[in-house]
Amino acid sequence: MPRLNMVQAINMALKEEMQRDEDVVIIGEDVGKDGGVFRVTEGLLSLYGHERVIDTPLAESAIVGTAIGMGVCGLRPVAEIQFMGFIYPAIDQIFSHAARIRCRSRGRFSCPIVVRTPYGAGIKAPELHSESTEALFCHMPGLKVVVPSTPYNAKGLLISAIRDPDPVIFLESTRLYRLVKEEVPEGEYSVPLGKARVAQEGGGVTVIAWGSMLHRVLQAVSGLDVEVVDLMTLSPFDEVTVAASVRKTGRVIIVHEAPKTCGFGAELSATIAEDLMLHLKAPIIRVTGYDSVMPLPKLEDTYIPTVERIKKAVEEVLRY
Amino acid sequence: MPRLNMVQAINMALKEEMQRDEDVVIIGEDVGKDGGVFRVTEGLLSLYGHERVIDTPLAESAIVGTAIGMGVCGLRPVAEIQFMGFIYPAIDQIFSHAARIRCRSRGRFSCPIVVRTPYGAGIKAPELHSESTEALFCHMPGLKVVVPSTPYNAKGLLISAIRDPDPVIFLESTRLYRLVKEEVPEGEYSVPLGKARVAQEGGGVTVIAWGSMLHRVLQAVSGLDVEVVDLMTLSPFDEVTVAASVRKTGRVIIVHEAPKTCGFGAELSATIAEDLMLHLKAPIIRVTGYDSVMPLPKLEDTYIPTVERIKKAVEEVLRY
Amino acid sequence: MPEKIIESFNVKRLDILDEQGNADASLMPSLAGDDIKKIYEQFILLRTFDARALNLQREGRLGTYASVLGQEASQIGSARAFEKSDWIFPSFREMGVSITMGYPMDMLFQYWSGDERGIRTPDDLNIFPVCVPVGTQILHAAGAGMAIKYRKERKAAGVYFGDGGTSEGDFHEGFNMAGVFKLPVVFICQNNQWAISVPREKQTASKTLAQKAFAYGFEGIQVDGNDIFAVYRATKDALDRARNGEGPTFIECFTFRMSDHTTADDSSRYRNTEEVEDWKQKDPLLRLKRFMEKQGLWTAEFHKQTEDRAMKLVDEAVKKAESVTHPDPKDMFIYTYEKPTPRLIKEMTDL
Amino acid sequence: MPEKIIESFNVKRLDILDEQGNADASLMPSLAGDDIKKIYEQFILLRTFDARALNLQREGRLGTYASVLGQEASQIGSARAFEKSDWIFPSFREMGVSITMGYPMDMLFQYWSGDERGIRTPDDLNIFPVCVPVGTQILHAAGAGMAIKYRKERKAAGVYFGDGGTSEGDFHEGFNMAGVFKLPVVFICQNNQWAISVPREKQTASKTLAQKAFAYGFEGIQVDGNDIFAVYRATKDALDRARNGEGPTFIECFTFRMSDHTTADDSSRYRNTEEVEDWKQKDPLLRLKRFMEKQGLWTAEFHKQTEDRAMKLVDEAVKKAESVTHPDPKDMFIYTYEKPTPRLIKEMTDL
Ligand SMILES: Cc1ncc(C[n+]2csc(CCOP(=O)(O)OP(=O)(O)O)c2C)c(N)n1
Ligand SMILES: Cc1ncc(C[n+]2csc(CCOP(=O)(O)OP(=O)(O)O)c2C)c(N)n1
Ligand SMILES: [Mg+2]
Ligand SMILES: [Mg+2]
Repeated sequence: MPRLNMVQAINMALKEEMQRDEDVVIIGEDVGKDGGVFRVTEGLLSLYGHERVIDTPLAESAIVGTAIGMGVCGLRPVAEIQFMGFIYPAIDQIFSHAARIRCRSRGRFSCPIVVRTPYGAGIKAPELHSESTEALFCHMPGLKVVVPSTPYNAKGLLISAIRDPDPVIFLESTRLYRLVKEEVPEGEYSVPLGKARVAQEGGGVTVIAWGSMLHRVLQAVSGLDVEVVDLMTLSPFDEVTVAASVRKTGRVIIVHEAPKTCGFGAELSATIAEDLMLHLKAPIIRVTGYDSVMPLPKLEDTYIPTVERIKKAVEEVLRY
Repeated sequence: MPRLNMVQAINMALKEEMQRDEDVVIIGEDVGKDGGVFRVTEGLLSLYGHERVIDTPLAESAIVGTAIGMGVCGLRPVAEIQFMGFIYPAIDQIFSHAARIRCRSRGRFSCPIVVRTPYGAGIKAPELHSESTEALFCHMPGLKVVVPSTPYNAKGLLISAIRDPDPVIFLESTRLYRLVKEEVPEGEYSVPLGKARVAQEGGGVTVIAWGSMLHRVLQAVSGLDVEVVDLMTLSPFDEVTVAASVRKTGRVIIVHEAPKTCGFGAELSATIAEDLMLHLKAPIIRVTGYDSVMPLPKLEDTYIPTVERIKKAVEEVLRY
Repeated sequence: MPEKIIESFNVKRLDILDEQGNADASLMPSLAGDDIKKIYEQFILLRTFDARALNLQREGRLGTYASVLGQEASQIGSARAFEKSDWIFPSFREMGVSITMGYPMDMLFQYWSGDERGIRTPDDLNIFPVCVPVGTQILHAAGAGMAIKYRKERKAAGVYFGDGGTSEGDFHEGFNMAGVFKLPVVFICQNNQWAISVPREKQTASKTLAQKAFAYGFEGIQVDGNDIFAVYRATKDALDRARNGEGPTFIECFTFRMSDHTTADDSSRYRNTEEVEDWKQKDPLLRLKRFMEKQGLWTAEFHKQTEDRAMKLVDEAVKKAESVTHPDPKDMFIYTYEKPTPRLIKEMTDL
Repeated sequence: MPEKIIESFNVKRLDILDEQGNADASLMPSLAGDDIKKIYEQFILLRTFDARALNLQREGRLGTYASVLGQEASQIGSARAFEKSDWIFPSFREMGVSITMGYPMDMLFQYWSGDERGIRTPDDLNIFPVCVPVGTQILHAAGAGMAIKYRKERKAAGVYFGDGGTSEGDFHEGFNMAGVFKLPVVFICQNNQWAISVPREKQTASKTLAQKAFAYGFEGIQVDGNDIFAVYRATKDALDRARNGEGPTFIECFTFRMSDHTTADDSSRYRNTEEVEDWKQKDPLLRLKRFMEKQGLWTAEFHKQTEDRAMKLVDEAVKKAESVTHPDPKDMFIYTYEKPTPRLIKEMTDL
């Protein structure tokens, strides 16, 4: 079985899905000859041609809005936004249309599109190349939000996302793209949307994370009696797996790189406290990016939750 | 002292601030001759002329982006987005620029703009005329978010917002525009940003709300030993006033009309549980809009939190 | 090496039927007498529907409504040129387009009364639901054009928007996509001179809207939007080109909004009655009637029958719309995703 | 009433200095010999800066960097036409504009090494910070134009963007604002033929970019962007009009990006070396040199002195940039708002 990094695993998912279903098409900036700025779509143009691997003009609302039109007409577009910081001009199309078409048309039309975009800090990129605003999309009914943290899951989740009848925002950590390799089977398999996984079993504390922070958490708690939940899908999130772990440990830490205020950690924390307060032995702690503008590279490492901050949080909840 | 509704109070704030400072200008769709679709800017054109009350083409990103340019050059633009559902095309300008210009330029430039927009359900308007996505803006560092609930506070907060050196999103409940009247003094006074107020004192339960839901809460708990906190500013929110009330009551309900998941209630709930868990006698309950697309008028009343749902929540937290 | 001219453009305008009912035979599209009578019937039906909607709104039996009055030739003329299998992307003011293409009037009433079930397009039509955010639907038409092209279908996409809609970023991005990929899309702008209170001259400084197409490398044409033959012909020609792989066309229908913007608006605040009176002379129905009279196609009796039939159809539609059950609150939950999420299922128990 | 032409446009192109260094005297802007030598010095300085930045990046001493190579005439030529008091809105590739206007080079190095302190524009300049989201700065220029107009100042706003930038919705909305309000804005597009891997022909189907201005009711002109006299003249003329209340102008500088898109890009993946070789013939510095030779303004010694001086200035700038302290993490908190919020103050204690 090939050992692949996340770029290769996602590329494989795209290639296989395009092979399986000719309604699957790719649309975005520089996705063709250039193979995408991270090479995620590399080789797809020569396999499937310009009609299915569509280089667009530089216009994000157009990428998503056109994908919506294609999706409604029965295609399965996988749109790429070059960096998450450039998804904002497309938010109107995502919120006002992709998310609502099924509801608005009482099911006559649906919008089976995937919007893939690299997210997060860690590669010392310019401004707006390190956004992690997943929470915005989780607040909008009608959307699904997926954030894989390993190559195997990235492939499986992307296959599920492409086949899903509803619009999916699919976030790929730039930091993870080439950081981790693991065995990724060729051919069809899928990891279901809406299910979390336990990335490390443990009994003393539950740490919940997703995407790039998952690895930092694993690093911080390695050797400790800590259970690590990899959320994988944020919307809808897997309340069952989360609850099971919290019931077991009674102590919860949530880690994300987005600013704390109104980050997805707030939702997790609120839900857990609402449903499971009597199981909690300590206050839930959020270890997150700060409520300040994401800095340029020189201060990037100060901004993102560090291994130390995570460790300190573990110590803190264990103090109760 | 004149008894004014919220439209009149906001109009008075604009008129007086324009009188005081000729850098204050208004920009938006139909804000001139038409006086705005809710008549909030009525009469300002004839007082201050086309150069200060600027009817724009139909383009929201332009309204905000132009306001940003004006603001950076030293004016104090008050931009109007006709309905909150139409702010999405301007989100890129708000997030990528208004919120970050001070930080990016290390204080050389700032962006002292106000973006006013009617929000929320309750007037049986068409689709996208009832959005309440305040939480999105609270997640973005660099922005302030204000939601007044009474005419007096609307005027005072708007004056503060206009004078504030940072960008402020100012949300005006369509349902409240003409619902409540109260005495509003002419002339200068201001209600500070970042401060909540206790709208009803009580000891058994704390209910936190803002904007239009405040009134529904007051209706639901009238006569009960419930403290009602009107948040007024959501970002940054007044953690001191909230904490004081929670310490007193130990029971918290948060009410908002936005969908529950990742609504601002999540942040409040998470913060309170983080800081004050040992004071809590019951789980925090969020009474909110549903995680579904806001329906058209026929189902509107089913969607927004009702007096009954709020009452039920009060009973529930008192059961602990 | 002086300054040299490297590109030139001409913006054309098409007029066929004048205010007195004279048609330019050399430009007249081929329409049999019966076709023309059918068009007249659709005109009357639309006026009847529109007037009834305004009445119902006044009586509190309908929500906010956006009248079509004055724009009927632009809507009926263009809609008749499409096939049922084409994809149509309306804004919120295209009742004339929908009715012409066979959309049930009772569902339109239902929609405007605030019930989503009214915009569940019947299966034999590809009309997209009413689009509220101005201009955004233009991109969906580009997407439909992409899908049509990809599948090599002989279809086209048609998209409607107003003069105000030309100012939104999505107009630009959609036009550019259509130009770059030579998409089978017909862009139809009803320039009704107003975007709520903003007059056309303040919407953009370009002399025509049609000329905006040249920025994207395809043709734009202005037609008299109150001249049903000109609108029909321009749309038909554009559709032929689209189906033949010759790419998109932009049609500016020069017309006028005779009513308030919607029932929530009061246009006397911002425009003169003279302007409205002037445009009454250009009424699209009046000139069709004059033309038909000249051709011997119009009689008082034909008119009476047409009107009676329209009244009956509209009455029936109102009755049907008002007899539907209240929508089931469950609908709120079950249409958000294909399958409701666990959280939605939990929330549903509130009902 | 046949189809009639109701509006016509011509797109003009301005060339002054050809590849052999011959200038069209009838079009030549008035520039003294010393001015021209100064321009040459700026050219050399910019090339030196740019080459050094690429080197530093390769050595890991700078982050991702976007080279200006090939576009110097467009940047220096236009920047020289502005006054220090004008408002300038660059994209991310305008090092030539900044340096020409007097922006300290050490701060540019600092910025590209990932330190915000490098884009705190000095107080004597009104250059807006580098704008990363393509096209968005166009609206800020419209806003600056509004402010200038409101205050009746004799200033203008200038905004820079690329061919790719013309596709964004904000381009459209900004141009439309400028047209409607007749704003004192000069829009400068460096059409360098590529937006990362997307060639100009796939960016838009219009033959020129200049013609896009007609959609907004003002003039667009294409100039040879490798011809510093043409760029300077077109910008100067546009600025005169802007200051005289005659509204905006769009200038398309037809040029070429000789390097990769940025140091993170590999342009050999998507474009031929022939294309790059062809454009070498059109090098903007070479033709200026040829012109100066013909005028007796260029000597090997002058060139040597210029180069030495540039090297020295760039060396100093690098040294200065690399000797600054690491930015204080507190900056992250104190510049988010004018006063840090209570939450930020709490978070700051983490440091
Ligand atoms: C994005 C957006 N902004 C604002 C509105 C509010 N609005 C509804 S219709 C309208 C004017 C539309 O004018 P035009 O495009 O000319 O169409 P018309 O109403 O004349 O048919 C406005 C501003 C909206 N629906 N969508
Ligand atoms: C809104 C947005 N989308 C995508 C990007 C990524 N990106 C950076 S530069 C660029 C191409 C820009 O091309 P052009 O406008 O021609 O300028 P040039 O790079 O040629 O100077 C792209 C796609 C971005 N910075 N902003
Ligand atoms: Mg209109
Ligand atoms: Mg370019």
